[in-house]
Amino acid sequence: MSPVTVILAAVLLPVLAAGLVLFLGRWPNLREAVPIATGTALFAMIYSLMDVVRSGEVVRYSLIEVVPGVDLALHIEPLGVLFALVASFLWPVTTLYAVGYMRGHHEENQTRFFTFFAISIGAAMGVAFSANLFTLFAFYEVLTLCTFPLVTHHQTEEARNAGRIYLGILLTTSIAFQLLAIIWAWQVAGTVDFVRGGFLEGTASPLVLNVLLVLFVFGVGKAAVMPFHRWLPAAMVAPTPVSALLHAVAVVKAGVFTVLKVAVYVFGLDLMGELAVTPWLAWTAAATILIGSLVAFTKDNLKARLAYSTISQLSYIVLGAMLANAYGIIGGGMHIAMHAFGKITLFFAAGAIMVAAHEKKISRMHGLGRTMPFTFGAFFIGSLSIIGVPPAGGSWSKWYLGMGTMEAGQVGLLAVLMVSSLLGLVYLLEVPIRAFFSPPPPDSRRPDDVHEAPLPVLIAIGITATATVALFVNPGPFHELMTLLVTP
Amino acid sequence: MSHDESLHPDRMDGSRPEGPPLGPYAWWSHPAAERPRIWDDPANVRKLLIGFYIACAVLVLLELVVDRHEYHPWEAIFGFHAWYGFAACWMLVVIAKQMRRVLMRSEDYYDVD
Amino acid sequence: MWIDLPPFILLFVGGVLAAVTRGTLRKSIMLAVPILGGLNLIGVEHGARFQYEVAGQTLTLFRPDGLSLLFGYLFHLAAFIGNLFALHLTDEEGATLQHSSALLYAGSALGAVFAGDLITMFVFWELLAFTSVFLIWARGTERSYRTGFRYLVIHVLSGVLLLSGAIIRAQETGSIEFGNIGLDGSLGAWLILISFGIKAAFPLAHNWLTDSYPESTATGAVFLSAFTTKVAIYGLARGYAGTEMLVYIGAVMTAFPIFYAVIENDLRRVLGYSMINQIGFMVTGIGLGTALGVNGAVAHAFNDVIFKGLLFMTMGSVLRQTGRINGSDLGGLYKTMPWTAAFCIVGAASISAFPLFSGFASKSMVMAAALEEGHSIVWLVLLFAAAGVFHHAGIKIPFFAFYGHDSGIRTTDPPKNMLVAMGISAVLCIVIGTFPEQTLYRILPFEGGYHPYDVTHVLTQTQLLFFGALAFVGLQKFHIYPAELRSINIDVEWLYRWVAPRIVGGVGSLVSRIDGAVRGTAVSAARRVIAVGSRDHAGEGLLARTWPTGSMLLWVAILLVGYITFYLAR
Amino acid sequence: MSDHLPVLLVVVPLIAAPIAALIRSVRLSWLIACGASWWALYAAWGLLSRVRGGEVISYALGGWPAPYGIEYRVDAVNAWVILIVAAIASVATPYAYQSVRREVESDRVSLFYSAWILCLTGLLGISVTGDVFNVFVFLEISSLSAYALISLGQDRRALTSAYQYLIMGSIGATFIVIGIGLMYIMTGTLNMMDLSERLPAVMDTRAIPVAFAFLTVGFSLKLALFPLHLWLPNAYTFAPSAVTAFIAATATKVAVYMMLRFFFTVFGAAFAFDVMQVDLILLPLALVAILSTSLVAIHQQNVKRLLAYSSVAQIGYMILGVSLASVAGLTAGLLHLFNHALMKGALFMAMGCVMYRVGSVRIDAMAGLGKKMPWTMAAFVVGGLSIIGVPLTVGFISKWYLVQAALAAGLWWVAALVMVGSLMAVIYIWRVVEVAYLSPAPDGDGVAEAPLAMLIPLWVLVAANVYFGVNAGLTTEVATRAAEILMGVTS
Repeated sequence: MSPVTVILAAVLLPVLAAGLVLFLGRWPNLREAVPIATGTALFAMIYSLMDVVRSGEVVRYSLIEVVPGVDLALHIEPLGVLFALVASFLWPVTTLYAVGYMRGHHEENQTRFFTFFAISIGAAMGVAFSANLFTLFAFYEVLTLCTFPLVTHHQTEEARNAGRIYLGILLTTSIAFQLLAIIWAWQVAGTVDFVRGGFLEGTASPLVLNVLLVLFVFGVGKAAVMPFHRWLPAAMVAPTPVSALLHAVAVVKAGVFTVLKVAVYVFGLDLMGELAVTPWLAWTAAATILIGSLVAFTKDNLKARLAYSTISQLSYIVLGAMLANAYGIIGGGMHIAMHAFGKITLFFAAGAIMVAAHEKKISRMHGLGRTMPFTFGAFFIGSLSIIGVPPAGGSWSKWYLGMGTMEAGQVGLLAVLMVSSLLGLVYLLEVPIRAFFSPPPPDSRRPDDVHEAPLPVLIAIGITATATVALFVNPGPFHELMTLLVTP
Repeated sequence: MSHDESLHPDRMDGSRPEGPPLGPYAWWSHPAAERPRIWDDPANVRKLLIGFYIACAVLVLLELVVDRHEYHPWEAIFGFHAWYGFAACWMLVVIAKQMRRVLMRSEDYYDVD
Repeated sequence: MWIDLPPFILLFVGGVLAAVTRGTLRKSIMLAVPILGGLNLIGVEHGARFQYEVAGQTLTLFRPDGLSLLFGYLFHLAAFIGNLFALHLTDEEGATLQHSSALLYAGSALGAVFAGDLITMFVFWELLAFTSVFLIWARGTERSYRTGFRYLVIHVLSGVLLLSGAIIRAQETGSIEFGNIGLDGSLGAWLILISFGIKAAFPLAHNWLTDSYPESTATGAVFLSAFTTKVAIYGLARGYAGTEMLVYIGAVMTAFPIFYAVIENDLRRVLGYSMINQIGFMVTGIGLGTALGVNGAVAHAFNDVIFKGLLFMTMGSVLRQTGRINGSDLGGLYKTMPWTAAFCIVGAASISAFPLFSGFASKSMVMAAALEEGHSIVWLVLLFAAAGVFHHAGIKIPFFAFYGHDSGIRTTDPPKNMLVAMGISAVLCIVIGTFPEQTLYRILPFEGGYHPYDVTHVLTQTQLLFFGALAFVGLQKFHIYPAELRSINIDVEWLYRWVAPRIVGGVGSLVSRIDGAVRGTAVSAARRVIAVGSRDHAGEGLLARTWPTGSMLLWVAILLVGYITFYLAR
Repeated sequence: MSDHLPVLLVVVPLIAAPIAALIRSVRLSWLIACGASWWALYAAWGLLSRVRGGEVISYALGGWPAPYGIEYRVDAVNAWVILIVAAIASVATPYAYQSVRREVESDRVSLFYSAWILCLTGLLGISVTGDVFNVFVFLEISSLSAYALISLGQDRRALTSAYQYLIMGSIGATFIVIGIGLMYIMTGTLNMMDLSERLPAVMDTRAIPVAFAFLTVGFSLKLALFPLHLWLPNAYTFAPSAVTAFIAATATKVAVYMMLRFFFTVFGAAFAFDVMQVDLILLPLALVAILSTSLVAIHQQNVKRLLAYSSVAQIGYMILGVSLASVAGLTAGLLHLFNHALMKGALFMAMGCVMYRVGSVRIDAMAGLGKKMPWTMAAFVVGGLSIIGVPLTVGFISKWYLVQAALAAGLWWVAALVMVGSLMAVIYIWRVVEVAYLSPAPDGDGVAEAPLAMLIPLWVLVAANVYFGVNAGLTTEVATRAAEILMGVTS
């Protein structure tokens, strides 16, 4: 299969799968087999792109010229392949999980759910492979919109408010800042095509370029840099597989991916390093890292805690981009994958607890570990990755991010990374350890029939938890891709 | 672990010293129900102590007999290690006892929020 | 050596197997794994190998040499004794968790001492914390939960400092090799030293040890005492031998904990303080940096694992058999736990460095090295500490637990496996103490003979200890000796267990109040803006209402006049 | 025949109108209306393909040459506007059939179509003619028929709204005719090209600036520039749904065209912007229009009224582009002329479907429609996204050019305000979407999907929204060409 076919298929297959899901709505087993099969095939196809990336061959495919000089186009480059690999691997796994979760939880409108789920993946693929800012922005917005029905799945008043915040922040930032920045970039540079090393250098005054960088960073609301993070905890009203999708796979990763892509392909690391605003943005990300962790401490609702943890972790990647050096980019890019596997494990576990024991609050999970050892064990492993300690993949991205901070001469930022690890340690590990070693709350009248979640849920958790550890032993293609990205 | 049910404190007498509950393998004794052990007899303790005092004296006096290397000038002082050891331990305890005034807290000091 | 593999692999495999097997099979695994691993190390070829390319880094997983091999043997031995001691555990006591984490913990320690680079070191450094903490949590009490978390936070802090240091060194030197580092003024070297220092329980960073070991399970404390601090000693010996600062740090470490030990009630915590004191001797030896000093340090580390393990085993037995561990609650146990009492005395004699017991053979090396290097004051401090440790670990522990006032508690000696484990340790203490040159000295990393048994040495040491004991007798007789009281003593941990929570609480509530006020202001400001906007734009507002035609016309006229005026007035 | 296209464009509908009125059959008069609008589309396309390359068609009506007779003059600018009008008409007319049957009393339907065709004729005539007085004549034709169409609305208030529109529209027309008169007095000609040649000689007189002022106010009234938009919301709200869709998508566009034609062709950009500095008035008013009326739209409860206010805001975008007085700005304005017609047409048609089934277009009446009328509401969502300016829709293309033009002029704050306007659009569109999809539907009201005859035209427009959003090559090319002609730049 030619590389162009693969990237076209990457975008179209999920959408076709969505159509098929809609069509097969009446036969749940068949309906859910579609995304799993498609996702697996997709992953295999995208993996085959590794060779293209290794060869350094330039593959660009223009679908259509939208306005003169701006086309809807896809291309293949390492960062995009990394993101696509992560998303296409986790899509079938999440679907498998969702099968167990949605049925176990007796959710309604499952067909609609799986349909939009598949479309979201298609949009994420579009983001991953987009060849210019316009295409990226288009898929970015499509992703925002087609996750909206997922966030508001329950159609309650709460869901409606959450949907408002979700859409409000994501659209506001993307239109008011990101789009403005994109058009501005086009205005000064006459192009929006991604070029390794960037295309903005020397096109405008430093002031304008500084402003542009700020607009880009805050315009990518999906990266949840404070103060534009509120959508993320709000979106927690969604069913847990959606939270997993939003926080680990598609949405947030599309955000930080965009930030990295802008750093490498729009500004270029050299220019980034020269701009006065870059360190300030790095510190903004650092502040987000710390504040996010601190807020996570105060949350008793497990999903809310995970949401703030995500906010904090995303800024690792933004920070990596703002370090403006190769290590930072490698670390940031690898963290896309590492955080994805770790955090999705955590969300899977949180959902499993909801399905099996109907508990959302951490303080009410004490003692549950004995009945759900597998789930909480996986939670423990996922936590290790987020904290960034062995034997979990998060260690590698932390290593490279740390190298990046030192390359940038910012010991303070290194300290922030380390402090954040310690904070993560406490607020994440509290959950499984309390579950294993503390007695159940005195007033809890847990039914005796609480046991582990349905099998598909457990399989999914097992896959991601194993992957988290495997990525420590061998971070595999992710490190290779990022190295290819920064090696000229 | 076998333990004699008849000696269980709840059946022997109601009094027990303060403290946390005993572990599963322990019980309380009724002194009258046991045969006396070696250190229950104060005479034995006294014998031990006397032997100990003699040993101490012998150890110091040995210095007169034995040719001892001196690695440090202070070691030239007669019985240096003996009195240093004695003074060190005495001082240690006296100072530590005074430290209690500042450092001692109730057992649940950290548990109270 | 039959199979050339990094030693941690076998123990990790054992740890996993221990988690999935039960009964006799598991017991066999628990005993066989350390034995096989230890035997496999015999005759191992020196030199770095098992280099593993990952994420652009070359990791060296196995680097046996004189220094690391000594620790390698030691850790296998400790794992064997510890496993034997814990072999009786039942599932209700969390056998699976404890067995599994014990083997993984031992494996991590082996991984760390055989690590050839800083990243591998970091990996096992963190694993040490994450595998061992379960031995604390397995106690299952609220207190052990909290203690375990403090333990974990401090050790992960140590880990991230090591990582930061490694990152900085990698940036500065371009290499992640772990060799002699030394304090060269670079931030990286300092961070790594602090990291090691935390794990080695340097003063001010020592409290995790006395906080957590007493809260671990009866059998878990044996493992805890064996590995973590010894890996740190290994790290210091490898990276910072001859760093003069360590001489003084070590001296302080020997001296200050004994004051605490005297007034401490929890006997396992007393052991914790005495452990810091013993580590002090090792740190001093490493700081001296001479062959004798470093040999003495690692030899003492070797012995400490055995005799401190023995003491923790005896106290663990007491805890298991009586459910109590406070000096104020115990006494007179020699009557029903004679074997345990005897083993305890052997351990006490060893830690006190009585001639013919193991401590004597190693502690005197460090003290001799201090004198050789002309550190008179340090030598006096060490001498003081040597007397002091006898006072609390050598006398206080056995006296208050097994003799002294009869508490009335009756029990029995612990199960056979525990007795055998203690017996093996006791025998080792005596054998090494009696024949050091035939046993321990052979595996020391550096050349240079040392002969502990000369008349002067034996005599002076015996004098020191006997007169220390005399002081104890005198203090008891005159009722000066402080009674064991049901109490705790505040230490450095007061800062993070009492002061910090209150500061955080205060700052937190202040921040949340400010946050609330800012948010409130922002929301009400936004409301006001919306209200102002809505006044004219909503419902029948100025700009939203349906205007009468006449008013519209008026507007048109005004606009027209405006335009014309504007145009003509240009 | 193609030589006579300019006149046939107008004459065919002009003849069709009375026929439609005379045939008292609903179906036949509708068919005639369809035929007329499709003919117009055919002719418009023919004209556009001829002038795309830069050619200018000059057609002397009745054979009288230019300065004496009436000249129909077609270049890229008006061919573009003609295409917009014709295209919308040819979609809206088929749509009207069902909608009108429901909303207009049956004995008036053939009159309705007659007025419909007349209105179309007027709009086409304004666009095609090169004679300023002829502009006024066609303006009156279109306006009067529009008043009639609006007054046919079901609601009682339709009549008062139409009346108000009539007063205001007439004033606007009057002002325009005053302006034209003044120019005629000063130059003695009514032909646009002649005027543009003769006006410079008399620029310094007081009469010309006064004429310019009258024209400015007149056009502003007709195109509903803030604050002269007050007639518009009610007219759009209470008119029959099909009328709203048609007029909203065309009438104001043609008014914008008139303004462009007078400012740029007749007076010349130099006079209008450098001498008269009309941009100093237009730019602030455009910005206020965008922000203020969007805010009003946010507060509306009636969705048609909401969309009406949104239209005023969107006109602000067009005028903003014009006021930049650059090729880029004009391109943006002209693009939005077309794009806004597509999106607002689609949105009003969707509301027509709702009106047809539910009988109300208040927001609370939308509850649960996402499920009951999935195609209609999906169309509304796409149209709404287009208004917001989401990529892959035409709204995005407009915004892209407009912001770029503002940035090129160094007006970054204007660019930012344009974005703010988009965000306000998010709010008012999403209020509707939220209710339609997230509120539970009232039980058992038997609301079903709109008839296919309405859905197909609606979805044609929706498809156009997406098609021209993804492939904007044609639209940008023509808009740029038109802008260049207006600015007098030759490429």
